[in-house]
Amino acid sequence: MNASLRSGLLRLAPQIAALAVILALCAAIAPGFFDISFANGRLYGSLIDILNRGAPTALLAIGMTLVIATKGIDLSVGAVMAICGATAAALITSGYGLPATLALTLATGIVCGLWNGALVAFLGIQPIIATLILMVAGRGIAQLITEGVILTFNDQGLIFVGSGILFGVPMPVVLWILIALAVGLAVRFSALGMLIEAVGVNRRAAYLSGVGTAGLLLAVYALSGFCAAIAGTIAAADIRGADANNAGLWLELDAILAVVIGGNSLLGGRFSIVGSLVGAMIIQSINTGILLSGYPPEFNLVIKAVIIVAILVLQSPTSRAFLAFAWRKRSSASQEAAGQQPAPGRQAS
Amino acid sequence: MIGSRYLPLLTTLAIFILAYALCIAQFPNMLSTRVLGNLLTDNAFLGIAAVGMTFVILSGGIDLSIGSVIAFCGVFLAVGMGEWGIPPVLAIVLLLVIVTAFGATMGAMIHYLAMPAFIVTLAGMFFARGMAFLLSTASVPINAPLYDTLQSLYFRMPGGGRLTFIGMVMLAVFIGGMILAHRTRFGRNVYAIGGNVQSAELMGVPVAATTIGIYALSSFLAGISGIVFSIYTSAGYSLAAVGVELDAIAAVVIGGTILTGGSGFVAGTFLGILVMGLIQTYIVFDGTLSSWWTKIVIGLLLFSFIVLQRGLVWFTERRANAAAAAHA
Amino acid sequence: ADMTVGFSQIGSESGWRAAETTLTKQQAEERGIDLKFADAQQKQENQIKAIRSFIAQGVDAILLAPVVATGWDQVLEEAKEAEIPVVLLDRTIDAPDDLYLTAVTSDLVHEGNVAGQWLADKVGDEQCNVVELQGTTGSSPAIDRKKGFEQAIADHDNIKIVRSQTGDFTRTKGKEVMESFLKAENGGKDICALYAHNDDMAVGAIQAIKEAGLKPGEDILVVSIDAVPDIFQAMANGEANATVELTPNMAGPAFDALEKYKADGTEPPKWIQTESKLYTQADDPMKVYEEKKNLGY
Amino acid sequence: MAAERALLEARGLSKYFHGVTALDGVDFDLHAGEIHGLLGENGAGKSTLIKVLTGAYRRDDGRVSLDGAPIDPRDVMDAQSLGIGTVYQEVNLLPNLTVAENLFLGREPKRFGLVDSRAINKRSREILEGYGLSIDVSALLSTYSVAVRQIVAIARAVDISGKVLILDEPTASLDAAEVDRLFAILSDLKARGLGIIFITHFFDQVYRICDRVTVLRNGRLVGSRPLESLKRIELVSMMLGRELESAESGDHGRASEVRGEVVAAFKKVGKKGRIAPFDIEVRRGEVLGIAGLLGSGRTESAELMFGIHEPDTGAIEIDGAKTSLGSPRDAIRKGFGFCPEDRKQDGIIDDLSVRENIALALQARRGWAKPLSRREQDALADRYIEALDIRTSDREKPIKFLSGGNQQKVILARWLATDPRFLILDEPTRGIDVGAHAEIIRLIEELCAEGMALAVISSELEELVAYATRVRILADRQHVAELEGEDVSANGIMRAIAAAEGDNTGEARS
Ligand SMILES: Nc1ncnc2c1ncn2[C@@H]1O[C@H](COP(=O)(O)OP(=O)(O)OP(=O)(O)O)[C@@H](O)[C@H]1O
Ligand SMILES: Nc1ncnc2c1ncn2[C@@H]1O[C@H](COP(=O)(O)OP(=O)(O)OP(=O)(O)O)[C@@H](O)[C@H]1O
Ligand SMILES: [Mg+2]
Ligand SMILES: [Mg+2]
Repeated sequence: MNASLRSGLLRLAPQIAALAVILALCAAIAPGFFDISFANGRLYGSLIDILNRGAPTALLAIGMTLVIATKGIDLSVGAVMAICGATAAALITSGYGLPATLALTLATGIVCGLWNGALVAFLGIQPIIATLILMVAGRGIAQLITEGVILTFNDQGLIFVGSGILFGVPMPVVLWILIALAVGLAVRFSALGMLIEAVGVNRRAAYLSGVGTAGLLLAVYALSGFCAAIAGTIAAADIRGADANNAGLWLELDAILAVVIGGNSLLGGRFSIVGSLVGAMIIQSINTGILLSGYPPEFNLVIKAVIIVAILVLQSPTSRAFLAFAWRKRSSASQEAAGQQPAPGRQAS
Repeated sequence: MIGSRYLPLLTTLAIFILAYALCIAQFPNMLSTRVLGNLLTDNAFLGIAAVGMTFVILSGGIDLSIGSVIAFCGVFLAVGMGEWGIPPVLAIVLLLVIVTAFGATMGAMIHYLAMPAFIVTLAGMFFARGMAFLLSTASVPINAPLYDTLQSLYFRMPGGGRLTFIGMVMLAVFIGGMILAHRTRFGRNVYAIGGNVQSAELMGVPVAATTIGIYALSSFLAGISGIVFSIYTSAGYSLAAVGVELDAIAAVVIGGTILTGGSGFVAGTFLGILVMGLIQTYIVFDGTLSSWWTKIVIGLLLFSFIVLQRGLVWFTERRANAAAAAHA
Repeated sequence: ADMTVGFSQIGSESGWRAAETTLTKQQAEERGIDLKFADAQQKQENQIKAIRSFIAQGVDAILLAPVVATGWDQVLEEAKEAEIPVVLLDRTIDAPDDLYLTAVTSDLVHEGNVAGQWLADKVGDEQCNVVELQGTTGSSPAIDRKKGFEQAIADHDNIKIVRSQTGDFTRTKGKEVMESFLKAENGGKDICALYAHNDDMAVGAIQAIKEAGLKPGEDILVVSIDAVPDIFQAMANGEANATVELTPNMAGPAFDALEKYKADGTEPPKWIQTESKLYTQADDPMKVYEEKKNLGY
Repeated sequence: MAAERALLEARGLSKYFHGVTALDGVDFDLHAGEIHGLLGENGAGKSTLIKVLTGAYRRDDGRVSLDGAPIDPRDVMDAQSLGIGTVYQEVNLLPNLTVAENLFLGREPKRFGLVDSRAINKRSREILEGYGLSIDVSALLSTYSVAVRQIVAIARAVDISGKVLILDEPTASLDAAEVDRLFAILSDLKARGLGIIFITHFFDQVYRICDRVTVLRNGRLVGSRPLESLKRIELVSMMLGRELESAESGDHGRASEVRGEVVAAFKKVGKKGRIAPFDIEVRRGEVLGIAGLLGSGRTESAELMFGIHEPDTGAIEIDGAKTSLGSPRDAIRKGFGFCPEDRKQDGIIDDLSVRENIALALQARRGWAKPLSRREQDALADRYIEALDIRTSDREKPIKFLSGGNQQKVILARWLATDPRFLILDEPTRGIDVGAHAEIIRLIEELCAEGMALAVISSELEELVAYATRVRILADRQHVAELEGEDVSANGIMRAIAAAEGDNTGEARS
């Protein structure tokens, strides 16, 4: 366990290093960036803001990681956020209680996910197109629910679930960490992780080995919908209203980016949820850093693009191999200098 | 046997004709050269960009940057010809060099750094639009005589429809694209890479050069598309053409090209463009849909279209199989 | 009059625009006009397509709420050739004015100006650091409302914009960006006023200010534009100070002009300017809220 | 011969993959006008050697020269332009292109600067006719069987090679007639002065066609010897580094054994367009051999028996009770196993480790909620790595880094781990070396003795004869005969196939 933890951390070293560098840059721009204080029963500080504001991306990234592990992609999550936010607002304002509202909202997210999953698993539609359909139509459905207006609500319960404070920590942070833990543990302590990876690498071979591929695909897309539902609820509670047009707009791209920055391959297979979460935090740190920097908004996109490219170049397989090669050269040079030992592999047999 | 290769293409054609017939039954006005002319003119920039996207998707990749590149082109031309005073032709040439180099850079990153195209071109999408913002945030009109000339170039068809210059550019790009895809070594290599990169490499396909070429081509065509778009609107605007990449992908896929690469036709993309244009025209002719129903209906039509296409392909293949069995 | 009118709307990106759509449909219905509605999903190309389709369909007139100022010459010429009058709604365009019948709009620069003027009057000679929440980068309201506001405070050396970021016209971004403003400006203690390019961002920002432990409307003055119902509620609670109205009823005057023109060829003036009325806490915000509540915002 | 300068000469070639030494200072000479066999166990480094020679991998050490001039092909294109044509081990053509496009990819004839499709099709037809293949060359390659694809790959390599032709297990999917035709062509090329490298696990073929052999073991050169003076038994021990213990024993009184109870019975099971209705009964402790020509419907039958396709006629009985098989999952739950023929597409999960690949089917059967603990998985993997002698540096190595034959063993292990009652093996020994071949045959006999029911599809008749209790004969997608007892012999099977094919002369076979 310890060894696998260590190897996991080693694998995520580039991501963690990138996050550290970006945070350091932020601190250089904004003095007091690392300060965390406790007042009015909650924690304050830019780091807390990053954790809090990054919640929707992080949540989406959890579901997206598993979808991508199956060699899929889910473009609809932003729209599903809007649908679920609208559902929650509509239900709570028309007098349903909090438990019913939450249950129905989550169910809505899951249904959206199942729809995507069914298109992929049963109709064999390519994931990008299957989910594009809901991406286009979903925002319309959300607007249908809100009738085009920002549906505001004042239910303290719903607001608390989405943006309250629990033990000094903002609810969104609590939620994404809890869900990440739950999903991460569920996937690693059951066989789901391995089966999902098998489906992602070679769906046909997995099917022939008796893996319930259709069920797994459904489950994975449903989870993605579920995560989007929570993210949508958070987004709505944050502004005490459901904004069908803008909730989660283009957030699917951020989520995919988070997954990839987290070191996961878009071709499916091996995945790391922790990696994706680090990726989500990297993206949010960039966003927050840009806001704190005070540059005019015209620069936002260019800065973001340049930083992302830099991170991706550094962690691309090629530059990794190059770095490893350079490192090995150095260490083997020092080894040879030390004792002139032949490399172990050559001597065997 | 030969039929099965063209099956998705034929299916799309059949569905388009059927759908058009249904539209005409409901709105007789839709059978006019005006509507046909509009279909070409209004979708010219999308069609040109979609040709580039076809090559990218045939090779198993994806290019999310084209919408931003189109916006960048408009702003560059407007600012270049206006503020900086570059002569129009020079500005256009310069622009095409810049965007082609931009595409080639993305291709090189995809190949040499083994990074997924989705992410490289996503960063490219941010970058190109960001550069457009840096040039100008406001929309800038273009007042070049060249533009007036190009805009006034059109054939008038009987019935008042116009076959415009940009419509013709699109048709030319499609023809060029078909030749490039099916009659050149580059085209073959694109299909080969889309089929299986490892195999292609073992068969001696120059994977690096081809990959770079594909993304350079896509950006180049996005550049042409940007020029066409600037002719279409006589302006450059950094917020223009948001999400065009998704429309282009949808058109390519509707046209029967498989997203995993290696199979499809440029001509199919043309049909895809017509289908998407038809959907939009229909919605406008109907004119009763609210904003949200518009989105839902576009989604539903996309869905039924894809399902219909899959169903037809599946059904025909099954029949072909059964026929073969009966024959044996 | 039995008239078919095509209406090319930008989209439904904000509550204000939804209200405009609703009011346009209501107005058309009241007058027995057959309205063909086309939503462009924020894309100019879709608007151009829609106009071409309207022409092909042979409508009697076209209403256009242009997403951007440039790029309309060609398609409007086609409309003119087909003898279909075009009326612009809520934004003007860069095109020769013989291409359209009239434009029913407010003056975006003027709106910013009114907001700036209000702030200048309010703070008098006191030093005042303003933070600005811009609209979507590159959109004409963002550019013009910024310009108008800056013009109004240009002569007041005591008023200074210290931070300006885009909040994309949305509540979420308004809140998030305001949070960062507060962080960057000494927990908000150095901020005297917030100017938001629309009410939605202001509403989001108000929450951020409250969550940071400050009182919006007192510790930080809040002025914004649009006059959507929710901002009146905030004003009633003392959390917002002023808003400049942008009326969603652009279609009323437009249809009036069209009907007259169709009846006897009366050319309306080229610009029918709507009022940019300033509302403050003194204007009985709750009453206005009740009035506006059901207009489809 | 020794005085003659070598056409292709390699000295001290080495190649390492993250800590694995795949080639270790290998010397290799190929002369003009010779067919040179390259032999070795699975994972010995044969494929790696030719990939290094042809620039598909960069070598880590060593020199190569062609015609005395040093060469360093950077990629396959380079090698092709030097006149080296290669068929790599896994059929590596592009199924999404037409046959003709595959043949001429990268060297299309042009007319007016454009690719001349007409010329390509015409030339392709001519080339393939030389191989006795008259097929529609403008149809996609994916519409043809593995055998046809392999011939196309060979034809392409031959057409490219001006000096050197390299074939890595080209005959794995070919039947006897096709092998004969290939050999005729090779002899022809040899006479024209080409140097040919030929990799195979079939000793008969080595002795039939090769002039000289080079043997690799564990990435090192064991030796290079002319074949005339080399006895089979010597060759085997060169490869294995030891004597082959038990040759394939011929005695297993199949008729005398008591017949076990019926595990599964397929009654009039068939599917339109795929396979005519057939009856099969499989019994405990019995191996049912399935023989037929390529494309005769063997795989299709297996797919029906494993629930991959649902039959549209007939009934299935398991332990006497009527059931249906809706999916492989269903079949596995009922104790079936199926080791597919196309290991690359249907078998390996290439990014996953050897351990996970072995545990997969068992895990899938237990369901996701009952995971095998890491310890159990490790034990399982170690057991089969040991039992099947899978050559891998450790059980965590991704399976894609294993040699072809070793991948095959891992897939076999996956199914053995589920301890099935009825196991279907489709070409289980394809691409497997002599040593492992003998082991797999022994394994099949053992499983059978333990009471498992097996159905084995194989194109190697001797092998079928060695373990099959009964042999089912297929032709033209029909089950035409069954041999039992005395009749089970290579000759008997061949006669039965010939008779059946004679009956069905109507269909031209590609
Ligand atoms: N890309 C790779 N990465 C890591 N190890 C590899 C790679 N390719 C081959 N190997 C290792 O190199 C060794 C030699 O493999 P190779 O494929 O050359 O064997 P082979 O002799 O062709 O075997 P077979 O008869 O099974 O095809 C094997 O141990 C294999 O695991
Ligand atoms: N004439 C043909 N045209 C197209 N495909 C064919 C033809 N003949 C055979 N095939 C292919 O071969 C298969 C026929 O049967 P099957 O695969 O069961 O044969 P098999 O006896 O197992 O031979 P193999 O050893 O090649 O697998 C079909 O799936 C089909 O793809
Ligand atoms: Mg090999
Ligand atoms: Mg077979």
